Amino acid sequence: MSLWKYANPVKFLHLSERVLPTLWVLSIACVATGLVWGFFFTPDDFRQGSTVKIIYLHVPSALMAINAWFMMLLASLIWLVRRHHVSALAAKAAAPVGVVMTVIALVTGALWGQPMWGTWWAWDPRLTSFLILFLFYLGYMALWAAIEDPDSAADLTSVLCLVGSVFAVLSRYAVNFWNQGLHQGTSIPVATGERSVADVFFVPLVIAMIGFGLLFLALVFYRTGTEIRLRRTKALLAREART
Amino acid sequence: MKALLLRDLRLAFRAGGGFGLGLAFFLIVVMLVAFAVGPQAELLSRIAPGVLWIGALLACLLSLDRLLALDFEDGSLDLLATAPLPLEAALSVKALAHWITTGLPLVVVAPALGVLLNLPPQGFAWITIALLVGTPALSVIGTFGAAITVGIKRGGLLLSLLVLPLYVPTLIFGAEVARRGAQGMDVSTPLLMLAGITFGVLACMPFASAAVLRVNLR
Amino acid sequence: MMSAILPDLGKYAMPVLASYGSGLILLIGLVCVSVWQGRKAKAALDAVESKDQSDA
Amino acid sequence: MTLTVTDLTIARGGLPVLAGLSFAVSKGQALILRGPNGAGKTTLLRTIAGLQEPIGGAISGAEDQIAYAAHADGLKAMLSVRENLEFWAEVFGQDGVDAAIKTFNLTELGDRLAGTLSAGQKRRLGLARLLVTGRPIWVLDEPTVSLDVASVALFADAVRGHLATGGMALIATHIDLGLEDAQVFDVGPFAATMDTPRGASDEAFL
Repeated sequence: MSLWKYANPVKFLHLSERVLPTLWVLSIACVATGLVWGFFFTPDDFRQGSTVKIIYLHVPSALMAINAWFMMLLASLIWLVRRHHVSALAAKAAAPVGVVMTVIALVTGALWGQPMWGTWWAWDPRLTSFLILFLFYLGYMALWAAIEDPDSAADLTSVLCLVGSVFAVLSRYAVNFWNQGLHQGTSIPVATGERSVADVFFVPLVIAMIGFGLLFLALVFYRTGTEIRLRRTKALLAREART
Repeated sequence: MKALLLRDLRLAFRAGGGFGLGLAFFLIVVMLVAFAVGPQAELLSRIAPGVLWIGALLACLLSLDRLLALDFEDGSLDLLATAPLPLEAALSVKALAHWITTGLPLVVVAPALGVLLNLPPQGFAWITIALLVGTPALSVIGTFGAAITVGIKRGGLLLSLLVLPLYVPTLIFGAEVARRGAQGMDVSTPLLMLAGITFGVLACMPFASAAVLRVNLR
Repeated sequence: MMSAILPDLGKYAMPVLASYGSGLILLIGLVCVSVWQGRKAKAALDAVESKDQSDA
Repeated sequence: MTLTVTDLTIARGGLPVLAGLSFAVSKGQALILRGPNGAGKTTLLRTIAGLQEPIGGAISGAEDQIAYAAHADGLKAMLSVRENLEFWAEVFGQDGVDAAIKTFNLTELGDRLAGTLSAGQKRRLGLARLLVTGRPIWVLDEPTVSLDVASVALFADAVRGHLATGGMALIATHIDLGLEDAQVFDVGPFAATMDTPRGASDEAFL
């Protein structure tokens, strides 16, 4: 029960003011360590050469692109069930972070794909799924931006997030099926986190992943605070206009 | 419910030109694609299933923004929401009316346009079946999009942005059925998936649509 | 000159550098935009709140 | 059967507009709502009609009993007068289209498309819709807009007839309809104040 008390905007602001400095420092330290370690102090892969260094950006950002959507889904459900305003605003705050993560994953993926597969873009199921996820993020944010009344916007975007999640999963299966159906047996060597990655690459990768996770948290905390302040400003102005 | 269906159909015929507009649009898309990719019969026959699906998708999208917006502007939706008919049922009926005026005619003429695109003979039955099974899902999903954007001025573009990604699974499985059918391959898996999506969407989507419409009406 | 700082990236220098460049730019951009928006929101709220107090 | 409103607080756009409203309307009674523009009459009527949620208090006796008519009449320009009414009659599972057309003096316009009617004629058609709903409680928002004197009298007669058969009416209007024993309810004193508590979504941020 105690966790719900942070659903109160004021309490949430106090909490975020307390934890944010630590979170910022930790996350930036982790991201920097992971990336610097990965960039300067890891050997080249015998097959992929130095492009393997891209993994320290690509995998963490892809991970957070998906997790950001999960977090939005959770926050949307909490808003629909318990009507906590902070929850709705947190979902709104997370979307742009998710978009940037998706874009990083796509761009680094393309830059990695070019030397490895000989093409910037392949309609590989995983890449395609990210493109679809990107579109879902855009639609979600556009809907937030289009609706004036904050409560209606929260309701509509929450339902959209729910419906979108179902269709995102469906699309994932559909895309898998589609590509397999097209070119039987072509497998593109996409590095999938720890499985194919040796220990020398693994430690900095984990640090980068933790760093991206913390950075996501810090950004969402901070941006939720921003949304709360904007909302409070609006509420105060509306009250003034009434009297 | 019958009354609402008849009213929507009657309005579509009197004001919207009925079947005509969607079909003309469908024809134009097919023709433009042929112009764009060149007249090679072999190439056209290979992309025919996909072109027909894209045409169906766009023709369906074209009329979506009027699906609820007109009823919203003249107050009919408020009155329908206070009528004994559940809003879920009303939206299902409106989706059905939309399908009858846009989806069904496309299903009927798709084989004819298949001829223009050199669709292989064994593909005709499958493109028709794929469209018949898949287009109801397009209308129902589109109704959700229309319900979510109904209060927004100039919501047309937003509607496309919201709805088109939701069309991805239907498009993939639908086009796959048509393509495999045209190549004489086994279509059972994509056809089952396509039917599954359509039935799932028919069963669940009206609740989501009604929920968002209620939000937009308050 | 650059080679003194950067590790030897071999023939793949371009994609690796471009990845890190674009990734970092996007991340830093996101943080900067967030902070800028946050500052603006805070300032706007402070303005409204102080006006509220002087009214009361 | 009574429509009872108890301690109702309603909000528009996230801010409370009316608070602590209580009234009751029973069979055969009409209640006229008065109040300045923006006082929240429309919001009140929409809340009672079930189109939006109150943020406090309770409404009883309204469920599935209400025929609502607002500024927009919900008419289809491309359907004839008769077709418009037939549609709503069927939706509400009623008949009586002919009677409704006669009551509002629309007989000669029966086959005209609704889109070709004048504003006052459209309004009459919109009000005729009430008769084919078969619902006992009429909730009307400014029903006399764009009606001439004769039509207002027609409308008042229709309301009287409705009340005589045990119906009820809740009407927001500025003009005197000449309804003999209608109660008048002024919403002015119930305007929400700075310290109206609870519920409205902005509240959480103040």
